[in-house]
Amino acid sequence: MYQALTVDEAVELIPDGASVMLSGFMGVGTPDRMVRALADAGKKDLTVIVNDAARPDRGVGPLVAARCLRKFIGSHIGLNPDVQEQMREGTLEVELVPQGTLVERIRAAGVGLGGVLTPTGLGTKVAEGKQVIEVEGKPYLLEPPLGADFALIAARSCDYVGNLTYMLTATNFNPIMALAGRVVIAEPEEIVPVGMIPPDAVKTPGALVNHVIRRVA
Amino acid sequence: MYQALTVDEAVELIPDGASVMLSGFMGVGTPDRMVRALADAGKKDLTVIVNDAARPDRGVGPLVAARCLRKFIGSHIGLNPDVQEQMREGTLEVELVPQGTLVERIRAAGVGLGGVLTPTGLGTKVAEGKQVIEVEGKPYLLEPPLGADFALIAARSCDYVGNLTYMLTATNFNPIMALAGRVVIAEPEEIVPVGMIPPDAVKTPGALVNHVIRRVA
Amino acid sequence: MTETEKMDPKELIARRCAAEVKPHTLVNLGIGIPTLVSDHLDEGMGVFFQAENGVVGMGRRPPEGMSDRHLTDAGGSFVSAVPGASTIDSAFSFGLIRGGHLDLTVLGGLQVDQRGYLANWMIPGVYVPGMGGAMDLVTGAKRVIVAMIHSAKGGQPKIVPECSLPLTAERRVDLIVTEMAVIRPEDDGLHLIETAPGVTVAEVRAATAADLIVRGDVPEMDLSRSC
Amino acid sequence: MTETEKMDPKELIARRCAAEVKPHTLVNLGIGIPTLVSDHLDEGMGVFFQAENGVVGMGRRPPEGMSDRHLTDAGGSFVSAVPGASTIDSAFSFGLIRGGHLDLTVLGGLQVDQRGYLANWMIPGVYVPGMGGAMDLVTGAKRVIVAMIHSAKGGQPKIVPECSLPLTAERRVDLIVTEMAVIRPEDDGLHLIETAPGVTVAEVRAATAADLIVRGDVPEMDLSRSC
Repeated sequence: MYQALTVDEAVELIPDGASVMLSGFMGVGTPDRMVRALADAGKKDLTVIVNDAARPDRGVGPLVAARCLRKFIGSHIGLNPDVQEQMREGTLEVELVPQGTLVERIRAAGVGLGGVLTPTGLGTKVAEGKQVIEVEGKPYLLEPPLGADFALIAARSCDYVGNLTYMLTATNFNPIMALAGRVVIAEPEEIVPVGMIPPDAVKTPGALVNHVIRRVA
Repeated sequence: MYQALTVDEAVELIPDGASVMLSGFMGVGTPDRMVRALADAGKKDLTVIVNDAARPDRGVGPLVAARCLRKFIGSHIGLNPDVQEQMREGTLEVELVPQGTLVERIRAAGVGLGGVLTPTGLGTKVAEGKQVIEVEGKPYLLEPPLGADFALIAARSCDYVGNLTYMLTATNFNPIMALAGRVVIAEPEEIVPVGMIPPDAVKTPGALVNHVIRRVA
Repeated sequence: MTETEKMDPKELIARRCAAEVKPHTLVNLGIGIPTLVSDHLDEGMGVFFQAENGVVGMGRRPPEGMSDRHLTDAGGSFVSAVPGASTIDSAFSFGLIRGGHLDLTVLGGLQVDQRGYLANWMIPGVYVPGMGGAMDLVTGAKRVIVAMIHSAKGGQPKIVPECSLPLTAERRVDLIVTEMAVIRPEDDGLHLIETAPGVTVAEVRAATAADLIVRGDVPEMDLSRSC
Repeated sequence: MTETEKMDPKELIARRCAAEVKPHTLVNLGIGIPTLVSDHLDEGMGVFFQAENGVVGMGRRPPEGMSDRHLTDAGGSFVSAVPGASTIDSAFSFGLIRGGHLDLTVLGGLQVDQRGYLANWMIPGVYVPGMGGAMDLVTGAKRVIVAMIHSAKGGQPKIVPECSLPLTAERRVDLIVTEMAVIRPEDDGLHLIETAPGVTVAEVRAATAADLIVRGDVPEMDLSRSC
C-alpha cells in the first residue's frame, strides 16, 4: 500500500502545477522536510491548500518565499509578509476560507460528500456568489468539496503498513487531509514495527497512505 | 461538567416521548445497563435512533420487547422479529436510513452543519420526496441533520472530568452520537483518575459529557 | 475437474471471487457467501478487510475462548484483528466507503438487471431487513462484485431485464459471480465471460431472464488461482 | 479605586471579561486581549480552554526549557495541557465550535455596530490577515464577548451605527467589554450597562459613534469578582 521513498523521490512525484494539501497550523504539524525539498527543487505554479501562511521560515513559508505557488487556499495569512507582497503584486492568488469551512470542505472531498452546508459566512463577504440552501427553515451556505492531487502529511509515528499517529496539537488538519489527497505522502518522525501502534491509537489507517518518507539517515 | 449518577437517576432524566440516541452495532458498544433500566422503568413513546435493531435480547432489543418505542430510526432491522411484528401491527414506526447517511446526519447535527449532501440513495426508494442538489455538475441527496434529546454512550473508560475512550469495534457510533445529544449520558465500563487517559487517546472530550453512570457497586 | 464439479456452489463462488482480489488492497465482504471469500486468500497478500462497524484489518475467528465482545464483524460475529489493524468510528468507516477509498466490495444480491443495477435490501411486503451499509458500499466502492446463487429458491431467475425489487443504488456493478457463470455488465448489456466447470452457455441462458451477450468462445472459470 | 484607575486598559478589560466566565464551561479565547482573560481565573473553577488548533484543556506556558513544538495555542505559542486535557483534529475542533458545544468565546474587535454585529478580520486595502476561525467562533459559540480598546488609534470610534468593515458574522454578539464600558447589544440597540472606574457616561458617549441606551444609573464595573 505504500513504499518508503526518499524526500527527493517523493518530490519528483509532484509536478509543477499540482494541487497540494499541506497540513499544519502555524507550522506545527507541517511536513517540513517535504516543504523544504519542494522549495529547493524550484517547483512552479503549485496550488497549496493549507490552514495558514505561517511565517516566512515556517509551515508553507519556504514555498512562498521560493515563489513556488500560483494559488493559496487557506484561512489566515496575516503573519507572512511574503504572501501579502505577492498578493499585492498579483503573482499569488489568495482564496480565504473560514477555518471550519476549510476543514469540512476537505473532509467532504475525502469522505465522498457533495459539499458542506454551513451557517458560517452567511451575510458576509464569504457568501458572495454562493448558493444559500434552506433546510428545515434555516439558511446555510453551500460550500463545495475541496480535494487535491497530493496530501502531504506530518505524522508522529508510522508503522510498516502506513498506519499513522499524531501528537497533541500537531494533529490539526493531518487526519482530514489524509482522506482527501489522491496521492497521500506521509512524513513521519519515527517509523516503528507493525504492532507498536495499537488499533485504537491509529489516527490514519495505512490503507489511506500511498507513500512514506524514509527517516533521515 | 458531569455528575456520577446511578442508572436509575439517569433513567429518571429521560421522560416518556423523548428522542434517544443509542450507540452500538448489533449490540456491541451499546450501554446495556441504561437500556435494561429504561425497559424496566416502562418508558413509553420513545423515538430511538440506533444503527440496528440487533436481536430481541441485545442492543435496543429489550426496549423493543418492552414496547417502549413509538419510532425507530436506523439502518437495519432484519434480525429482530419483534420490530418486524410491531411494524406490521402499526404500533412502531420505522424509518430506514442508509448507515453512512445515518451517521453523517447525526454528525451534521452534532457539528452544526445544515445537512448532508450524499450520492447514497440517489435513484432508490430512499430518495423519494427528498431534494436533489447539484454541486459542480453532480447530483446529491439532501439529508437533514438528526439530533436527539439524549445520547446514551457506552464507553470503555471514563475519567473524572468525563473524557471517554472506546475499545475496538465497540467504538462505532459512540463518538458521533456524543456530539449530537442535547444531554449526553455516558455508561463507562471503568472509571479512572484524571491523567490515566492521555490527551491523544481521548475519543470524546469530557466537555461533551453531561452525566456519567456510576460503576456497578 | 472432478473436484470443482463437486464443489459446494457457495464455495465455488467464493473461490472465483477470491481471484478478483488484488494484493495490497482494502476490501469489504458482505454477509453470507462474500464472507467465505477471505478463506481463499493468502494472508501474505497484504489485503486488509474492512468491516462497516469500524475495523480495517479484520482477521479470522479468534482462538477458542479468546473472543471478546469489543471486536466483531458487521454481522456481530467475533473476529480477530491482524497485525497492523486499526479501529475507527462509524463516520470514518463510511468515509472510507463513500469516499472511494475502498478498492473492492463483494456483496450478495437478490436481483441484478440488464443495466447492472443491484437490488439486495428488501422484498416489499415479505422481508424488510433494511439496507444497513449496502447502499453506501454500492455507491462508493471503487469496484463492486455481486456474489450470489444464480437463481432464487424455486428456480426464479435473479438476473433479470429490470429489477422488480427496490434498487440498492443507481450504479452499475462491475461483476456478477454465480455458481454457473461470471457476467460483466457493460454499456451494451450483460456479457457472459465465463461458465462454471461443466455448465454450458445454453444452461446459463436458460437460468437467466436477462439477455446475455456472448462474444466468441466462453472460457471456463479458472479456479486454480486462489489458494 | 486608585489601583484600578492605574490599571493597564488591557488588564482591566481582561479582568472584567473573567467575571463572565462560569465554572465548568468550555471557553475559547482569541489572540490579544482575550488571551489575558485566563490569568484572572482560578484554576480550580473547572474551566477548560479550547484552542481552534485542537486542544481542549490548554494550560499556561510550560516550565522553562520544557516547551515542545507539538503543543501550541492557536497563535503558535507554546502552551501546556492541564490534567484531563484532550487533543482533537481540526474537524472535531470546529465541530465543537460550530455545533454549539462552546459555552463562550472572547474575541478582539475592529468594529461593533448598533445591531451588535462584529467586524474583526480585515481592513480592505490595508490589512487582510484572513478570518482564521473567527467566523466559525462568532457563528457557533453559545456566547460571544468582544474584548477591545474602546477607540482605534487616533481616536476613531470602533462602536459605530453600522460596521463599515466587512462583517465577521450576521450574529449579534452578547457583550462588548472595553476599558471604558460594558455594553450589551439587545433587540432595541446597545445598552450601556457599566462604566469603568472613573469614567462617566458622557465620556463613554463621546467616544462612541453608535447610540447608547441608558436605563437609570449606570453602575461601575465590579472588578473584585475575579482573582
